[in-house]
Amino acid sequence: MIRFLRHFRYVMSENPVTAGAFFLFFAIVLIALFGPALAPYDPIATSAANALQAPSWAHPFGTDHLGRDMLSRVIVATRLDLGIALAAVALSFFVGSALGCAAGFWGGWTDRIVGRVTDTIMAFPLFVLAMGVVAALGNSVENIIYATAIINLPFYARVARSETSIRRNAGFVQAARLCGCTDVRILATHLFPNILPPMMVQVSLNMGWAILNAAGLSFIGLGVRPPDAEWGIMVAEGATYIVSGEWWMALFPGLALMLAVFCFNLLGDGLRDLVDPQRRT
Amino acid sequence: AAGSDTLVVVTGDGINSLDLHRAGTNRPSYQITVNVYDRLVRFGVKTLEDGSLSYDSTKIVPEVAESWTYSSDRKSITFKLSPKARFWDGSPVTAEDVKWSFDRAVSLGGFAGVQMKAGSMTSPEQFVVVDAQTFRIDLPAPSKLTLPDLAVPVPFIINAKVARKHATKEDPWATEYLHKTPAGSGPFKIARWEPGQQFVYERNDAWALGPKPALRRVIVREVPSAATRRALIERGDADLYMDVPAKDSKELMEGGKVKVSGAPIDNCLHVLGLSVTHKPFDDPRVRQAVAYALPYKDILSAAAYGRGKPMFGAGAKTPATTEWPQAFPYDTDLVKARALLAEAGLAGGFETTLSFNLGLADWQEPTALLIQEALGKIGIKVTLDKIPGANWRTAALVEKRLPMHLENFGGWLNYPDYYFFWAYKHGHLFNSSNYKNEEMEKLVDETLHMEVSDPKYAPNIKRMIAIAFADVPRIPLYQPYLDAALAKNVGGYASWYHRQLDCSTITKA
Amino acid sequence: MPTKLIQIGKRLLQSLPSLFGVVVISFVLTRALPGDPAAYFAGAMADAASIAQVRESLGLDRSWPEQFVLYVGRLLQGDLGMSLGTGVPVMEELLTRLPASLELTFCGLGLAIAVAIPLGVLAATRPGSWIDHLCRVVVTAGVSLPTFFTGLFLIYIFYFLLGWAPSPLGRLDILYLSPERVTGFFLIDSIIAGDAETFWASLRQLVLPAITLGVFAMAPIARMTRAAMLNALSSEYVRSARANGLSRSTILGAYALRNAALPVLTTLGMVFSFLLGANVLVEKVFSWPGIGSYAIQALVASDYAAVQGFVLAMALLFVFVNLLIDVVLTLVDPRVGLDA
Amino acid sequence: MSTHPLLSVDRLSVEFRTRHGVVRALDEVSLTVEKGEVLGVVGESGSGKSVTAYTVLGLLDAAGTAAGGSASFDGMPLTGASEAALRDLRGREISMIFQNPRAALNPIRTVGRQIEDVLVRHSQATRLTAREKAIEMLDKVRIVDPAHRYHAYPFELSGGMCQRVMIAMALACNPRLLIADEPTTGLDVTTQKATMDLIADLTRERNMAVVLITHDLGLAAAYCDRIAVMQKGKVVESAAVADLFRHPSHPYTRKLIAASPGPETDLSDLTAVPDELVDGLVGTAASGEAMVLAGGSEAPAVIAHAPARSDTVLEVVDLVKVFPRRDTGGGWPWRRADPAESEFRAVDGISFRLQRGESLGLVGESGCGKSTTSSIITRLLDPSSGDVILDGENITTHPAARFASLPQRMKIQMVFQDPTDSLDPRYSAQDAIGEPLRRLKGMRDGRKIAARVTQLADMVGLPRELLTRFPHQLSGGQKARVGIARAIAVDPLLLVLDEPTSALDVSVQAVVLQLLDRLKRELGMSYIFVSHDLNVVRLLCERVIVMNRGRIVETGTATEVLRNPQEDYTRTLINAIPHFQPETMT
Ligand SMILES: Nc1ncnc2c1ncn2[C@@H]1O[C@H](COP(=O)(O)OP(=O)(O)OP(=O)(O)O)[C@@H](O)[C@H]1O
Ligand SMILES: Nc1ncnc2c1ncn2[C@@H]1O[C@H](COP(=O)(O)OP(=O)(O)OP(=O)(O)O)[C@@H](O)[C@H]1O
Ligand SMILES: [Mg+2]
Ligand SMILES: [Mg+2]
Repeated sequence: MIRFLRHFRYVMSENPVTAGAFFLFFAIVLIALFGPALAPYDPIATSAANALQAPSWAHPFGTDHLGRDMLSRVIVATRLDLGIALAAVALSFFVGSALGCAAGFWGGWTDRIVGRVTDTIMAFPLFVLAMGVVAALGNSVENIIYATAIINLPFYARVARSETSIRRNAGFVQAARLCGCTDVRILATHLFPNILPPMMVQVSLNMGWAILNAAGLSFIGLGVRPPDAEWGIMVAEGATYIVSGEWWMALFPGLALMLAVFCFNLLGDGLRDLVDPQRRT
Repeated sequence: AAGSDTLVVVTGDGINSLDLHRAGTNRPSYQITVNVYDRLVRFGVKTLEDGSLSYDSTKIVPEVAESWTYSSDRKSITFKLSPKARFWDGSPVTAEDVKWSFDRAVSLGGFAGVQMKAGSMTSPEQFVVVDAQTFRIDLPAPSKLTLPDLAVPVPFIINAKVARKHATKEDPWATEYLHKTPAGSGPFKIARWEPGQQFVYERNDAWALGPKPALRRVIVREVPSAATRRALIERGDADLYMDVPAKDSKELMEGGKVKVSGAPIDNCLHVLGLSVTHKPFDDPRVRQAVAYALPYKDILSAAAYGRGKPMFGAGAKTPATTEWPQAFPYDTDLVKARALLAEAGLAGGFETTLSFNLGLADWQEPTALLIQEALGKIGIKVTLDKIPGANWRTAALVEKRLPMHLENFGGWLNYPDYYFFWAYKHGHLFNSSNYKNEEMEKLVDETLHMEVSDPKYAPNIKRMIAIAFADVPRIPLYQPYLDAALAKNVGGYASWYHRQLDCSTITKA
Repeated sequence: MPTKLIQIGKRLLQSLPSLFGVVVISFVLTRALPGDPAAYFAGAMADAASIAQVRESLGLDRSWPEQFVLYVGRLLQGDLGMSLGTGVPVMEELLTRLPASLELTFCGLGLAIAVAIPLGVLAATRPGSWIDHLCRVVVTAGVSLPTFFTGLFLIYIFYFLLGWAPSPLGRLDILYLSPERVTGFFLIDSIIAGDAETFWASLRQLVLPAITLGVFAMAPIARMTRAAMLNALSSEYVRSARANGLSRSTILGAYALRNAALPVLTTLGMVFSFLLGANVLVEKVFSWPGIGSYAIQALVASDYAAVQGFVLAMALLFVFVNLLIDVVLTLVDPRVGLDA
Repeated sequence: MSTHPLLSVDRLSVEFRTRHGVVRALDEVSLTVEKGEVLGVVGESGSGKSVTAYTVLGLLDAAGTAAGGSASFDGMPLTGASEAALRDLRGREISMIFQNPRAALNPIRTVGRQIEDVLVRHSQATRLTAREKAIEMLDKVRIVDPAHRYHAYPFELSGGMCQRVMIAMALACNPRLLIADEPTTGLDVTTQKATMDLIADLTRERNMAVVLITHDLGLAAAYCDRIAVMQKGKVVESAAVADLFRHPSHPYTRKLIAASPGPETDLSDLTAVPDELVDGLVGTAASGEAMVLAGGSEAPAVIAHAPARSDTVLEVVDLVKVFPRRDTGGGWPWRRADPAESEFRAVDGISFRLQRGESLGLVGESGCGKSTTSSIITRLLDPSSGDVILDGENITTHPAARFASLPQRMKIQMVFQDPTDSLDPRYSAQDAIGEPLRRLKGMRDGRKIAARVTQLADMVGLPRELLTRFPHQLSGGQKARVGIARAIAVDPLLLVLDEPTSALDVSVQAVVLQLLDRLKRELGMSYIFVSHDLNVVRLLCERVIVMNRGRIVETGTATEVLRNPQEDYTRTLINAIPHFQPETMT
């Protein structure tokens, strides 16, 4: 553990941008955990008298068209957005990498079938596929997660497949066979941990992408249900108010969204360095 | 933007056909019929108190028909066609054309058939060519609705000679041809149509059934984003923008860069529907409780931005006039609401789902949110459900399976009984609450075709309204406005019950 | 060369299963959409009978397998069906809209390439320096912005506040007539027509949406360029080129960049299809009459034929672009064969 | 004639900035190279040979800086010279060739163009005449059909040909000094010799000075005039070849010489002090003192399995492995290609027997099917036909995919060629050694496993404190030991060793060989030892099989085959191994 912390400090000190991203990440996680306690107002309490107030001391991010406090909504939305991104990425990560590993390891028909399935998904215009899935299944948080997971799946499958097939004849795999490991065990205990570093980069990129995707769905009107606060919806709602001068409604959730995605995207390299044993000493 | 005889219009939804009778033609496409074709008669135009123009539901004026006469039993109407009415190819509009067009309207089915039926016109036998210039409609029973129903966009007159040329065995009504190529006599022609982008009207200089339109070209451009539409009109890149969201129209009005012209839409209400077949809304007390709990004022200010006529807070429990729509005797009163709920045995509240149409989210979403919050105060826990436009019609109107929902029906024909016919009669499309009341059924059937002058008319209408007050399957929120934003130099805009643009009266300085 | 053609043919054959998969999935997906197109298109006042009538006329009263066989049959004859939403055959619609989307995507991609590749090279030649970090932050910020948000803000600032940009009304301002259609690309068509004014007008319309897309596409390209360049620069052949005293420009260009081009090209393929997807939102914001905005409308209206046609067109495009990239790869890299 | 030497390196120190602070890679290195002289630089891995070469050419990483001293070429200072000046020098005056020739060539530029680039850069030719000159150079390095090969890409050439192209490139501008950094490692033994001969011929012809960097003493002895020995960033000794071998003055040199096996060497002649043992044994042996490792110094431990010479452990009958050839035919399913053309017989009818306790060497040049054979024997690969009978049971009846979970798995284990590659980077040494115990022996008790792992570590001489380390934290020799400990953990009957030492330094190789020998005697295992180096094989094996193109060409006792090869193929194989015989040196 101490070694890990030291390693962590090293990775951070080596790259200031990564350090910043990690700092931001922890801040986001904290906000997600304690959001409701931090929010100064009830995020869904409307107040017609307070509608569309510009940012002020009382409402630093202003209020929306129903008089809800934007700061509170932006804070509270963190949990939902992070949740969607994490769940979607976790789902596609596990399913995708399991498929990809199997395809890369056994090759042959497994590979061909997995390859065709991922090709088929990839050949879809991904965002439209997500729209279709949500439209077909109904717009609930779970369905947004499924849709996002489905369109992310091929990326994991591909990375996992290529990383596995590079290693499937590696000495340590042969050695594991000699040690009496079955194929499945080799996949689970030897190959999978070793393909984690390149997958980690994918994970962090996809986290950001998942949030953007959910936001895009909201923009089309297929997002999370109101009155739940979600950055994408808030931007989409706020978007219609930009022209009339109520810029804060779109700007602040947009900034929060951007900051989170930005942070996830930057996290990738750092994460890889953290989990890569070659870099550890 | 452009020269003084060219008008640039921006709109959110594009047209998908130039033929209203065709199955699948969307609502924005009705404006093609309005501008490109003529009808036998049309509604007149009146000036409202604020100076803006509106159609006049009480005045029916000649268009292709120069004059008309009722038979003594009032079961047939005979129209004398104007010799000035000429199709674009120069041929005169004959009774033959009118009959072919009306036959088509009742034969193709779908929306056109339904609308014709409202005027008691259901089969081709009813349409009789007396001579080239004389046309007669026979009715099964006298109806006050027939003549107004001839003024709506549906019974438009097609150049039958041209259309027949393009009819085939499979397609006897030339739907394929007319879908893309109008053949009419109206004040405008379609110069080009790029689906999903724009279409352009061009003036028919030979039109002689009214004052010659001031505009030579009207370019209607599709702009999906409301914010962009607003920006365009504010920046002066567009001349006219119809169906402005309430907030924008309020602000545009205050901004002063453009004119906003609007009027409450006749016979139209934004309502909260409570399905009487879903527990606990089968209990009228629960419905009344909801009606007492709604935050009417907040909805009016935060969802309608003041662009709505209040429909709450009437003093008496029974209507004093036959005016429709009129204020209901409910107001925000949580004490009464709780009492009523307790009376219904639901003091602890209950859970339900409030559905709304994604396509109308601009007013429905804030309204839904306000309702959700307000009902929470009397213990009703509401989950919101956005339903995509394509699904809305099925869920709300066809299957009528939404326990609580936002709805906005407006009757084209401005009679209260016409509204009740569609929205309160059991099994009818807009009766999304599945409301059923024997007395109401009888009253509507009796009154629907009755002349307004009939002595029984007023009492019947009042009774209907009184039932609606008491039973509240539909809780009116407000009567919406139809607002249009106009560049300062644009005049002559009139708002219409069909909510489409009529270009013929518009002028540009 | 004929062997190459055969290989290309084989590649195309290989993509048939996934195309078929796309056809099946898009069919099932559209049927799974909740809306009832018959009810939707029967119109405002339709009753049950007229809905049934519409359903029959649309062929929706048949069973799914039956509908599917009919659909595939028509597909094989090149008939994509009729869009209910716009009332125009899907094929015709796609043919007019695809060039609009492609023109936009190419411009966005071109812009992204023009910025991202030099940035990536710059970062790779100075790894760990502040320039490197700055590049990383800038391109990542770009990809972190939701496209619709970027688009709206650009419109707000450059059109609404400053008035520098033309009105965001699609491909051409109302004042201009679209040039005579040759390729469907306004920029090219206007040049062919020799109409400089229209060319400038359509270029002006393109600027904001292309920037919106380009900003979004920069990150993966710059990232890959940097990684590939770093890889190439630390490779043995660059070291031996240096040991042989080759000049810096030769090493950077002919040795490192050419080799780095391979992974970058592959990434470009991905980015391209990705952008076609992102187009959906940008087109909506800029009223761009492309296939993306078409898809949104069709999906919301449960317009089966249009959704299916759109998806199929995109899938074909995807296959084609990847094939093209593979072919280019074989031209750049002699080691790559076309066999997948 | 100038007074100064062609290249002189004077007390050069180089430092690298790393995450652990500054590392001194070169510590006051001094070298000189005279005109026309061939200087060999030898030393173990990491001793600073390459860094010296890079510093001279100014090719150091950004992380490295010359911390002191100087280098000059023909009187012209190299350290501190401007990049532009160095660029002019490189390739024209001094050029360099590298270890991995294929990687050192731009993969997507034709080799001809790459030679041209150098010629044009140094104004030896214009683009018009360059082509002719490039072809001429290709011809000079004895590439057949140079005009045609001019258009070839590196991947279309064999490793040896790539190295020739590299040489052509390096010599294109007639430099006065050639630095060759392990130019033949990674090449086949036979190709290695041809390449070295070519370099020797060409440089002699042009009277070029050469710095030959290698870790192979034999190679240095065969081709150099003078040798500098490096250790840990220092030049410890520098002398003419004959002097060095006859009277090595530095203990490290002695150690190196002792560790290099020759045709006459005996296993006990190989003496070595592995560094980690010096540390591990708390300096019991002075670092300079050679120490004989091997339990042999004491009485041999009780032999577990008494070798009953008569019974057969393994019988291989007519083993064939056919691989589909990838690059033939259009691949059209209906165009059945000629099987001879579409198939590749990697192993083509191999049969042999192995007695209990015996060890068998499998020798042959790269690609002759050694690894394929051993993979089939260890049941990692299914043969196309033929049987492997282990301990009386035909184990080919079980498909390879399922063999892992059978009890027979324990009887046959393997040590791999590349110790780095064969250890899971995410498993500590302990986990790696413990894995077969867990999986094959079914041991669950963590303490028991730990006890056995410690025992095994002791057995292979792996310091216990290294057990918690991960592969990248271990040296090559230590990794090899982990691999061996893992292989013997389940007491196999037969151990297959696939070139277990080819990735190791000579000194480490000696230690490992001795360790293997001791284990064999202690545990009574049988070995199949795969190698391309007959000298090494001879040390450990009684019997040898020489393979060529998937077939056995010669078999016999090891000494017999080495002394008196019957086949030409065997003879070339033996001749190609560079070795020195101090006795025969003049
Ligand atoms: N870029 C670098 N950063 C840090 N240390 C380095 C770097 N390059 C070399 N070194 C260190 O310099 C020392 C000498 O390395 P060098 O490559 O010269 O060894 P070598 O004698 O050529 O070994 P080999 O036989 O394995 O090629 C090593 O200990 C190595 O760790
Ligand atoms: N999976 C495979 N598919 C096709 N050909 C293969 C495969 N594995 C090995 N070969 C071929 O079989 C031949 C023998 O390979 P093998 O690895 O046994 O050689 P080797 O004698 O061990 O060589 P080295 O000394 O280089 O390790 C080689 O030509 C190789 O290219
Ligand atoms: Mg080296
Ligand atoms: Mg081998």
